[in-house]
Amino acid sequence: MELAYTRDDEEFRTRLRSWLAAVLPTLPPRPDPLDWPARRAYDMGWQRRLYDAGYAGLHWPQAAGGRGATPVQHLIFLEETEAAGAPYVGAGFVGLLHAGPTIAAEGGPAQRARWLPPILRGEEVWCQGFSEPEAGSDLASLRTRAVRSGDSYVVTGTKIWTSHAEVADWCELLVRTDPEAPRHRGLTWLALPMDAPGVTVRPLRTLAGSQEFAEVFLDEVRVPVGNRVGAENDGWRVTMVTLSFERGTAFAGEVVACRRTLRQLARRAQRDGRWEDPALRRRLGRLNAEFTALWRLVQWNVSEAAHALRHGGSGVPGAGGSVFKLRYSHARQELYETAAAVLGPGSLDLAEEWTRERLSSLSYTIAAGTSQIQHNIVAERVLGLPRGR
Amino acid sequence: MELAYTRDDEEFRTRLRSWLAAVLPTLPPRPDPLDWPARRAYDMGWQRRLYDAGYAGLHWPQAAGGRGATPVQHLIFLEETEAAGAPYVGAGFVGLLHAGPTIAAEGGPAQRARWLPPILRGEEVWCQGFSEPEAGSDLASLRTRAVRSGDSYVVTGTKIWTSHAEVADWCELLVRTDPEAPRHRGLTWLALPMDAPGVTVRPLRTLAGSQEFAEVFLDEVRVPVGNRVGAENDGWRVTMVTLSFERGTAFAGEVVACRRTLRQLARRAQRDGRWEDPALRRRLGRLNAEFTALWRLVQWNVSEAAHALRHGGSGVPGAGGSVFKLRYSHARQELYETAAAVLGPGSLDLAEEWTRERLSSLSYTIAAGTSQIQHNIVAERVLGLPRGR
Amino acid sequence: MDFRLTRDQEALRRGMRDLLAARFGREELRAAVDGADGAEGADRVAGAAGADRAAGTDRSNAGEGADRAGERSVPGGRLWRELGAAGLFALRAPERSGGVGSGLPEAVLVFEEAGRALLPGPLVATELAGSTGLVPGAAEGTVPVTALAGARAGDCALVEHLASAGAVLLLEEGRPARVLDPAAPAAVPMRSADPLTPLHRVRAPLPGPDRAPYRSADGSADGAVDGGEGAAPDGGVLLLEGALLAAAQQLGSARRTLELAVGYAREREQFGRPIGSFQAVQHLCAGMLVRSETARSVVYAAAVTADEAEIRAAKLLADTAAVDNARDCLQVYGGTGFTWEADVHLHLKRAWLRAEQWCAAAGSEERLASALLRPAGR
Amino acid sequence: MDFRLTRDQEALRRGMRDLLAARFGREELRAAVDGADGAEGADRVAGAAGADRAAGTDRSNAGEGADRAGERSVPGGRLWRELGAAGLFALRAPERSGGVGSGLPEAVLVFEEAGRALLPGPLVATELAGSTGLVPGAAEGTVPVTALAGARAGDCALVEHLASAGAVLLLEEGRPARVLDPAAPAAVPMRSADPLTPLHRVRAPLPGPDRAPYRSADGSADGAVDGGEGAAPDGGVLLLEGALLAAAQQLGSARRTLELAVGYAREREQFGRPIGSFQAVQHLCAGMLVRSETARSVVYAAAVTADEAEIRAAKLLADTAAVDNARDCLQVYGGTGFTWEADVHLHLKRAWLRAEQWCAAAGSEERLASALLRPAGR
Repeated sequence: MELAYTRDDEEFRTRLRSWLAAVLPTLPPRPDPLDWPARRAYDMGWQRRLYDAGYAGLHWPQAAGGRGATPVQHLIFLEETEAAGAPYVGAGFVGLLHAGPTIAAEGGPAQRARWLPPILRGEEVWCQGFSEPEAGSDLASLRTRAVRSGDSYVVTGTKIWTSHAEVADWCELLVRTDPEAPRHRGLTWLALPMDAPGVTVRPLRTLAGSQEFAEVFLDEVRVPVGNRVGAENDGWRVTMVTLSFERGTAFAGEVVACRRTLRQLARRAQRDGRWEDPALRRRLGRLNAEFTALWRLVQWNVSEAAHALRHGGSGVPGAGGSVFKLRYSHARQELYETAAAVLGPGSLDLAEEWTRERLSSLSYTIAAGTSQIQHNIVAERVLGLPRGR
Repeated sequence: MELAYTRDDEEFRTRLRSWLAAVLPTLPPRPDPLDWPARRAYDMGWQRRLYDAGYAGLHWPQAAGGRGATPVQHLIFLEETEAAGAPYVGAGFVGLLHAGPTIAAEGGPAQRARWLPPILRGEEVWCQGFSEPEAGSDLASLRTRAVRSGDSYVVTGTKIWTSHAEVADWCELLVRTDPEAPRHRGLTWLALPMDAPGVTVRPLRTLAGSQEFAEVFLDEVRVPVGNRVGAENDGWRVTMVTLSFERGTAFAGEVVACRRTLRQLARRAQRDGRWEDPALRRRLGRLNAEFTALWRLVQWNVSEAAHALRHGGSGVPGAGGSVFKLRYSHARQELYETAAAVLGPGSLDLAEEWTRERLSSLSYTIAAGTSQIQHNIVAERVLGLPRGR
Repeated sequence: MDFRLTRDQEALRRGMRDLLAARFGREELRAAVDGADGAEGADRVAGAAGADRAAGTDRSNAGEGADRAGERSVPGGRLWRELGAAGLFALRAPERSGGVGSGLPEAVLVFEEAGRALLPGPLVATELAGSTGLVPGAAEGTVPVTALAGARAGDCALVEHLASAGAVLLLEEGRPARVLDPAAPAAVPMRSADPLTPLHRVRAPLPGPDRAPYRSADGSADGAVDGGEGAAPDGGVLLLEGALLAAAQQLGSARRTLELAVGYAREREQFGRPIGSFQAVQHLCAGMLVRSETARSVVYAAAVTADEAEIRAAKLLADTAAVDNARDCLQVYGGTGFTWEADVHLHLKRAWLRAEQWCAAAGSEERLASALLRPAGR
Repeated sequence: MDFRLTRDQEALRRGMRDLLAARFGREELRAAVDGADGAEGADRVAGAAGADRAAGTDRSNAGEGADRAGERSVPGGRLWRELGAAGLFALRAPERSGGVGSGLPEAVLVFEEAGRALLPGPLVATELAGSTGLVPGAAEGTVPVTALAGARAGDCALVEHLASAGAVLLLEEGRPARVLDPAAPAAVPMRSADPLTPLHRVRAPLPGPDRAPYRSADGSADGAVDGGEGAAPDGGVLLLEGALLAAAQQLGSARRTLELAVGYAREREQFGRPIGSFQAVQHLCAGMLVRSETARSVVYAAAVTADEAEIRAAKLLADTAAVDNARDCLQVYGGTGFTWEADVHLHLKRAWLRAEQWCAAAGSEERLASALLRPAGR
């Protein structure tokens, strides 16, 4: 049980903090959230600065062009960038956190050379084409078909919940290549160029009113066979390898942000006279305990991941992440419910960021595996309870 | 939507109230809760007074010796007796509310003549032998065997959660007569004389420290074939007919009692200075809303039952009762959790009735169908969702 | 005692459901949302570099999009006049005053249907004004009426549909109801979370008689009140009646989201079978039914007894049922429910809003706690 | 940063688990319960007409049954001396004073095991007294020490195991810790809900120096304190350390009830399959793991940082985890769990008790709220 950081890690933190202090004031103003091209430019500009300063692909293996940093350094990076108010990974998310690592782990040399450097340098944006209208919790039931035709696959289907589709260069796509095979078999991983004929992107409006996501319609889109990563019909394994390439750092930055948000909420309650309500105060106090614990849980998971990596593993299994995600999703929703209690009638005002975030927080028990599915995962994979039928 | 009572019903209430006012002061002191014979005598004495005053078997059909009262009058009876602090049904519970109605509905003339009058007159006590250690939520999996031997069944097995077994004359017993048949088939309903050789009663201590229940061990106990109600292997149907002989009045008296208890709790909070805590006050206020609603839900269910009876039905289906039971179980537990919050350290003191009732309340989400099972019933039988697998 | 609905009540409810299905079905609902949304959307992109931005929308008018678009359902518009003709706003007015002469139970049934259909507009205040005769034209649905209800000094009160209202009821406990000119309150527009309910906020102290009320309801200004019967009704009484009608709407919403969830759970397949066959989903749905049935029993009872504590209990339970059922419906729908196109969010947002209106939880909980200390009647 | 346990810590934990398994396994636990229960049971039937009633038990002594029966585990008895020899009560005392010289993290691991095993006795106060050297004999386990911790004027404070204690720690924030004679507090026995923890209640104002304290810890009375280092430790500091050790016990209990529930869910069959294959049961168990893992992370962190806010957070989350896990374990066990013979209720009752001891929720929530208003460090 050592929470103090090593001298190396502290030096890493100090260098990073100095660099952030120097670079953040030089950034251009944040773009309007509805201006996709401006957002892409902003996010890629930030990625380029990270690249130039040696922070790009921090947690990627060095063989893939990354820095091979430990999970602890990755955590420090997330903590410090969040605390300093640095830009989020934004449009670089899928490339840096999923498609890139997938290609690094499963791609051939040419594929790695083609796709990885532009991700690290902030030159190409990736999006993710996994979910479908009929395949949400049950990803293995996806229906988008890919039929081999000469040197190409011809792909037809619909993908949903795709972020940054409007400005992406590439889409990591999971398609069904063998409709006869059992559900998890017969899937294949393809890199789809978003400018291919037959690709249509339609913004998808959420209940929060935002258009963070899109639907991607694929109408006989030709994808070269050379864009396939892994073997044909082996896409499920290829994808899952990377989905569990998770080192306890998921949502780490968000927890740091939530703790700051909670302090702001307390001050808001004080300003509005709501601090006089002991029930509300105690609710805020309990949230303080909750997010204190969540931060420690992140550190615990990172420590476990670091240990596993040192011993040849790939990081925490996804199931450990499920425990964290279940608790964090609930805590985040409770944070914004408490904010609504502080605001009272003001909680109906979309001009309040609290209100918009309350709406967004509703997705946390649904997206990336509903809380129901996460409970199943924990029960069966961590606790070893017999499989449900 | 008529909540006012008819003139007939009001007259019934007035007569009952006068009678209660006259008879209650003449009752002997309540017996010690651990003295079973005294409790039996007390409860049977009360039943005899009800019988003499014309209130015995209020809701039983007249053909069975009952009064054939409407569900509304039954509700008035429960409300008034509870409000007046009259004794509970106690040792008469199984006879009056389950075994008796079963015999009335499914028994032959001789059986009815033998068993029903002593129940109504407070002369014989019945207990229930359904649950088994291995058959809780899944009653149909019960294992107690009955083998036909001449004019008798020879019964061997263990029953659990039997109330008043120590002082019962009879036990309504569900046994397996055909081990080859599917789970719900092959069961038979028998009336077991509790003084038969081979019957052993062992008190079962609950976590509340009380010994309200017992285990009943049956070692080759001979039960005459004439004690069988319904056909051999038809016991599941016989039992279920009566289990759903429920007219929305289950727990009605308890809801009246909880409302009184809640007022006592508020006064206790005031006495102890806990009323100054607004969080606690609001919790009490919400419980007031909750039990107000539960009383109205009872009235709603009784109205539905009365309507169904007038149109030839037998009362509310068990599923409507599940909705009530789910809500009530939770509300009762919340009532005693709130009491613990009022008492603070005093909540650890068993000298406080609140503490003992808090422990007892823990059974409400388990006994007579866990809340998990009740949710299933509501989902599948009321909402018509597809059966789980 | 027969708590069930009478035949007439069943018929009334059925009539209102049919009317709303015909005149404000899902298509009209979504048209109203899109209309409101167009205006609001234009506001949202103001300042953005998006190619399709609509310029020049005055932010202070943004909330009124719901009134400008979705023509049929605009308060005071065609649908409102039809609803007025059907008696929605004068159910409880005496027949001699052109009303229906029904009671609170009938009003509750009708408002439950309105909540179920997500009917927009200041329905509760207009019914109060129409049934009491406080505002001419309210009963007919031609003059929408909104309310400033139960705000205390220092409070920040919500007023809905202020821009389309012809009058504002000012309801304070222990004082006669008053009718204000919509221009009277110093109101600041909000960007309403509910796309169909434009909102303003008013900070108490509220406008007094010196601030040119539209008309004071005690008869001291122009116009006779309530068929000339003199004294204006007590603000506290109307406040409670309003809370009950709002509770009825919450109940309708809660029952509707239950229907939606059950329907979706039956149809939607994952892992090769309907999600409604999974215990986790079954239990969510069962919990929703428990909430709505419990809320229903106390809402209906409060309509019969008109007892203050019971009305407050009804509002508390109906608020919880509406909000929590919408939340659970969203969870059953999963990603589909998170889209703008699904109706779930409309129920959730309206439920959140109504929970803040017409007696919010904390105050009612305090009252219901105090009631426990009073000697119990039988 | 490497949050995981070191090899030494793992070994320490394993050693304590093995020791407790050998010396206080399930048989000893139930023997202790039955012993306590015999005395308490005799009290319970006093006044009853039962044939087998035991007469003449003084009610005021009833709570001490746990001490009289179940000989091995009596505070100060054989097991206690063995635990003392193993260092349980002097883990944090300097080696020169005969202690182990470990830190809070090691104490937390050991107390987690104690909570897991439901080890009875005033463990926390005895450890505080042993590790600070405030009470001779505490470190060796021969003099059990209980505590009057954090009670404010007007409060009604619980004191556990008063009859078997050789000293009482009086811990108040902002004042030096004091050691009282067990006879000093005007204590009233309670019928403890936890069969293994006899309780008294003491109403503040607490006994002052004029009421013949056993010994004042500031050295003003007889006996040297803390190896002669002079000033007694601050009561507030010991209070927090006590809260952390209690949190560790809660954590051990929460993890144990999870194990019990999972084990039962795997074995118990209903409807032809293990109940653990039903989603409803799976989700209960998964929720229990989420609680105990989250509590664990903050309890261990608080042991490292010894930060007040973090200790209070740890106690809050561990209390909730212990109580809610015991409740859910009971629900998984169903009727079986409702019996006296199952251990579930022992965990639940102990968890309820510990939640009231060593910083209860309301006060900590208030402190943690106030902490939000202070400028955040990095």
